[in-house]
Amino acid sequence: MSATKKLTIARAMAESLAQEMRADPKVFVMGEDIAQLGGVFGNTRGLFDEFGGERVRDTPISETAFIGAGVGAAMDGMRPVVELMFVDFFGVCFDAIYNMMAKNIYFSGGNSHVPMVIMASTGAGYSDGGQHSQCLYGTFAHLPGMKVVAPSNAYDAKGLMTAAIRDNSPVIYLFHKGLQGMGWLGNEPAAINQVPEENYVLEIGKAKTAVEGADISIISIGIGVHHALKAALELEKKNISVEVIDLRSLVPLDREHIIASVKKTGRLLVVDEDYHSFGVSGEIIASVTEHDHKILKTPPCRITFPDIPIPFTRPMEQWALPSTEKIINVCVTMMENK
Amino acid sequence: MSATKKLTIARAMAESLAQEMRADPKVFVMGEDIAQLGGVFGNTRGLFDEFGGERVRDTPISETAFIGAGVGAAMDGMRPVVELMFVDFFGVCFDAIYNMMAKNIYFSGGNSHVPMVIMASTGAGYSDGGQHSQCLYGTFAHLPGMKVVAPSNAYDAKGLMTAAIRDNSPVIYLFHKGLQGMGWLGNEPAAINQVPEENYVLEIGKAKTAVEGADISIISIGIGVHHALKAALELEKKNISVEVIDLRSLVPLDREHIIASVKKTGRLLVVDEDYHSFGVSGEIIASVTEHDHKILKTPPCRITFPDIPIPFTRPMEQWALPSTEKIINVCVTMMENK
Amino acid sequence: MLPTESQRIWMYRNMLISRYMEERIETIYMEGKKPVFNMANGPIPGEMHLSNGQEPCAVGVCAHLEAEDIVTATHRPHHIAVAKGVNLKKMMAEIFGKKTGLSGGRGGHMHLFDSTVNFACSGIIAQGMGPAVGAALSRKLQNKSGVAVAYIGEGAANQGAFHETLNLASVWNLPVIFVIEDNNWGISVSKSASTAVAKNSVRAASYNMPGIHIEDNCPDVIFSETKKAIERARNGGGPSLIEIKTSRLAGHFMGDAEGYRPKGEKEQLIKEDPLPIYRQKLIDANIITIDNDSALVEETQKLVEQAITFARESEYAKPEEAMLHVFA
Amino acid sequence: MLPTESQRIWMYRNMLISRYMEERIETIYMEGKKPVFNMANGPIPGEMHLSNGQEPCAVGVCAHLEAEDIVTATHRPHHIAVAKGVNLKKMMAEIFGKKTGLSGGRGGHMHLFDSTVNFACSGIIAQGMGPAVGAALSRKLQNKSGVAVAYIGEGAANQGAFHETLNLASVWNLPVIFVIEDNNWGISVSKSASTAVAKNSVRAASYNMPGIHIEDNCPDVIFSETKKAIERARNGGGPSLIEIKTSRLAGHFMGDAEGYRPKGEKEQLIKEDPLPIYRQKLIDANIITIDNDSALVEETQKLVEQAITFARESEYAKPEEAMLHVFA
Ligand SMILES: Cc1ncc(C[n+]2csc(CCOP(=O)(O)OP(=O)(O)O)c2C)c(N)n1
Ligand SMILES: Cc1ncc(C[n+]2csc(CCOP(=O)(O)OP(=O)(O)O)c2C)c(N)n1
Ligand SMILES: [Mg+2]
Ligand SMILES: [Mg+2]
Repeated sequence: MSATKKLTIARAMAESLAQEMRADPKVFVMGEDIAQLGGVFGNTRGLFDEFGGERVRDTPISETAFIGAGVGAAMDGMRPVVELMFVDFFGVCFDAIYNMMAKNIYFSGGNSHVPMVIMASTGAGYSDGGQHSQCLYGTFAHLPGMKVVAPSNAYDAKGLMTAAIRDNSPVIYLFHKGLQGMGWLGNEPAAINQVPEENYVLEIGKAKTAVEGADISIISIGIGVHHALKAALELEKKNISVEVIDLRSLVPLDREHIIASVKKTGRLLVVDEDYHSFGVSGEIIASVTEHDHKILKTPPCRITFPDIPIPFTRPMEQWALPSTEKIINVCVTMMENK
Repeated sequence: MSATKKLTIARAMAESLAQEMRADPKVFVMGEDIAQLGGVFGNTRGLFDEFGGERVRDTPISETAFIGAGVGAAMDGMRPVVELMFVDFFGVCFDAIYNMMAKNIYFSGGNSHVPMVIMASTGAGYSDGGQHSQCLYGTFAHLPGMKVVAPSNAYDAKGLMTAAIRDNSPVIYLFHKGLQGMGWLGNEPAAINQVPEENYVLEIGKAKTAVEGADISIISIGIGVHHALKAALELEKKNISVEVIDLRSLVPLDREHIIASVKKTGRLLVVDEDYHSFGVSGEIIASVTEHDHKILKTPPCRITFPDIPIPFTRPMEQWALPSTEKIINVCVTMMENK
Repeated sequence: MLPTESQRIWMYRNMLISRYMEERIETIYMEGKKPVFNMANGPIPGEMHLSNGQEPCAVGVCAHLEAEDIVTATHRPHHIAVAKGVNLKKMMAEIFGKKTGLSGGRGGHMHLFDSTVNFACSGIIAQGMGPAVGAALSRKLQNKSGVAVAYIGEGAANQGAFHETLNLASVWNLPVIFVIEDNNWGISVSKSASTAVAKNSVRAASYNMPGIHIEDNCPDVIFSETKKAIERARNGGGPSLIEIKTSRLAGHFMGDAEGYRPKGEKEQLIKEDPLPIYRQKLIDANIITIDNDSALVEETQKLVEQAITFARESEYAKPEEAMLHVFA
Repeated sequence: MLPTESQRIWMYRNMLISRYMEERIETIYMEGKKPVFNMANGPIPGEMHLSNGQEPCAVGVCAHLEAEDIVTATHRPHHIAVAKGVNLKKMMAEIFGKKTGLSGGRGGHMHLFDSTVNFACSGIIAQGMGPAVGAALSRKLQNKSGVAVAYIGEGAANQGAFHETLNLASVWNLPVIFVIEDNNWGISVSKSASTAVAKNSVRAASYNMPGIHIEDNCPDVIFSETKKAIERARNGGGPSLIEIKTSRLAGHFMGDAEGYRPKGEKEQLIKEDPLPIYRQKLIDANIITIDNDSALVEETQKLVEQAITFARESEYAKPEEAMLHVFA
């Protein structure tokens, strides 16, 4: 085992990128403000200085062009890592993503590969308003042909980034702003953890049991995992034993892992910062119940963002977001429900 | 009750449009090939001749511009009906749709309205390949601020179109190519039904029980309703009594109607031509089970399009699509499952 | 044509309001964000894009507009909102996220909607261009007066929406004016690194419309140069593209360390600050005196302070009111 | 510079292949679709966009290209695929949806991918432009030879991707050529109804790149006019925009009643059919004789027939193979 050091997710992402760029000249990075500035969210910091402007390219505000270009470069043998600054911006360039990047392997019958990573920031909580705060997990996960990952801590962030870069299929890499460790977007200390210096791969599509428990399975991803972990500590005091599953990846979705946990606990709670309906939470509940609804002792529950645009003002936004308190309350109610 | 006549969905849509345009000078139509050509799918036929090029406007292939323009016109008091020829094309213009059209009422605190309709064709089955065959129901329904409707027959098509035009909120109107009654895209005779000549409104957000039954609730929308209705006839012969619910609208979703039906039958099958995961089918199953998973006698089931791009070649495409046969088989299995 | 005396005072006055407002927002924004800068904190949370230095673009164009005319602005909207006559109190309350704000706090500083003066802005690059074209179409279809003005930054001129909307406006001959505020920066990326041409005004030729380049960040010049374009639109002559060289005196948003600026740029820009220059110009032209300038400054500051007081003293809406106004 | 004799024969030969292929597809497409026309039926189901009349655009440009060069084409791709050297048998089998097709039938006629000759096409307007720019970037980054050519229709020149990709290609000085096949129609909408300028080539000025307008739907002219642009790209001189006036002899897709065409247009276009004109030109120039023309026609038709036979006789993949190749 190599030496480790404590990193933020931002630094873990940048470290993986740097190591892959050193190892493989085909890896390059492009996006808005990712060169000299090091990325608005810090995840490309240092790359421009080390690798220069050819391999670390600031782009015009032309997402359709540079994401489309990513596809062409990937099909020509390169390994582009392309930043979409906020996932909310996907609307100006989604055709290049969902209809081309995600489908060209299929349309080529597997004869072409599209080894491309799109990294995009997600998440609310700091009053950035309805066009800069979304998660959109469900939107990406619903459409075939892209893998979708979202780390909850630096260790996973590095391993998932390395896996994404080395994957011959397109990967959407969603990082939550509240977990980046940037300070100006708040801090989640638990997201900053020990990261091996050497590069390593986390298999995409494998969930992780973040905490074991007996009474309720909480399934979440990204920042929701931290809400759940905090709730687990509080609930322990109430003698409620919660198991927290960090999905880490939505596509592929580790249904076996989820089902195994719910089989054990008999109770399912999904925590998802994305919009409530027609998204992640519905899929997870459906996946469990279509397997066997009788493994459930109580109806499945979900804590999500309601089906409203994300309000700017703090009281409304905080009210609408999933939180540790909401999780505690729902878990208590679930246990009362006999 | 006014006189009725038998119409295709295409003609029912055009009739509603014509009547609303006669009644309200603020209604106008724009999109590609919707003027002289009458729409690739026939749903604007006759409008150009009656109302002329000012109110029935062919556009350049500039979806971002003309959908954005629709939003501006709607906020300025007009009632634009904008065609996106194939729903698959949403990727080039989704920002204008999901981040602006759908959110401007909210961002204005309700002080502005966005009375705008986007109509788009959906659906596979005639080998049009992976960029011209999608349904994307879940994609639109997942994101807040837009109503989403999809008629299964001409009567509903007219009433939903009229409702959509008169609504002060944006409505996505999805019509399935296989139901348009255009001949060159096949025909579904049951979609062609009696339509009152006078205009009328179908409330958006109300599902309909298309056929009553006792054993299994099949929840579907658009063309899936017809697969289900045909299956119901066959299943009757096997003494399986199927209830078919035509959702008609995904946003708002008529959860009460769904739950009431499943309470009665104790069995739930969702039929959805959209992609399997993170979409409509998951949401419906979750909505029922989170209400009370114990109303189910057997695990909920779904018949959907698998999580793959839509293949061109007929054998693969037909194999992947929901069908009457698949419904029959699943229903038989559900009844065997005690 | 030069602006009249009262137009020049109007422009100066609105520049004063806008600038003072930005300065006050700058200070208030930092409340609760020291010693640790966390965007989530303080009475004004979230991103904050200040418009200091760009006021001439706002007043020079909006001086030609009435309330009925439509303006769509960007993520950097305050100066334009002020010049378009958006209610200051409601605007400030919105920036604070209060119930009395333009949308009760649902929008925030990037989403200021005031239908009484036909103003809107948004957070996605070039997003306002389509609605401006659509509003212009609406007026044409209704045979109603009014022109639409879409503001964008020079960075936005490389977004696809730019191309599509200019073409559409031209093909349909609509009363819309596209105004590029060229402050040379899109966050940290300079215009020359992102744009294939030195002047975006040349791109007008792609749409068969006039392209006007304004080199001077001066209200008078902007006023004069844009007058024709707006009159042209009003008279059914169709759209125009106007590009104004201006300067972003602040960072892209608050918290921006601005390390990407070449050495000396900031100092140079501050030297060229259009506000004191315009003040001096008006004094030199005997349009204002030092005395009535002080009075004007005082009066406009008072207006802003009143708006701030209004915003501070207003309540937040109830959190659960978040559920309201999703649909009409 | 004029093409050499062998280049002219190469162009003519590929035009013959392409045209005959389209004619055969036209016939086969209708199998199973009479008396009732239903797209879903017959050996070739789905939409079918024929390229008759546009062959000069394909051969005139592709005559300059090698297998290593990249081409992205549109929903109307056959003539370009032929000229780029896509394997005819595999292409035809793909159009029939057979296991032996380029992608085993997953793509169909709008999604022909042949990585051995770096050819791809797609069904969304202007979608291929980004990948062409990216492939050009890839070559630059790898210091590898090869230019990229993105084909689009004149209707696509109003799509945002056009603007963004031309700008990006220019800013990064990439070896890519954008070719507009201007057949005057985007389905039923004429160029003048959709485009603010008479010539899309003028739009090159917005991107600081050469804009070349070619009035003549003739392989020789296209060859000569495009040569410089391609050499320029190969030598590191950056991108160019080329616009070629051409003609769509068929409907937009099969089944199109073409009621939107002005009276007499179709007849006129058929009179100007570039294939017999080029044949005559080559005969007049003593490059081919009537005799070896017949031989050429026969030989190329045989090639196409072999491809058709191959396609017909090939099996469909197993339906459940639909699940394969979603990921690499
Ligand atoms: C489509 C889209 N891409 C990226 C962004 C992120 N972003 C916000 S402001 C900005 C720079 C804009 O530059 P410019 O248009 O020149 O306006 P300025 O900030 O200089 O006023 C960027 C890239 C966005 N909001 N929308
Ligand atoms: C983004 C998008 N919008 C609309 C369409 C539908 N469509 C297919 S071909 C076509 C016309 C294209 O015209 P042009 O670019 O001139 O190409 P041509 O058909 O003449 O070869 C349209 C509108 C599409 N495929 N993609
Ligand atoms: Mg700028
Ligand atoms: Mg064309």
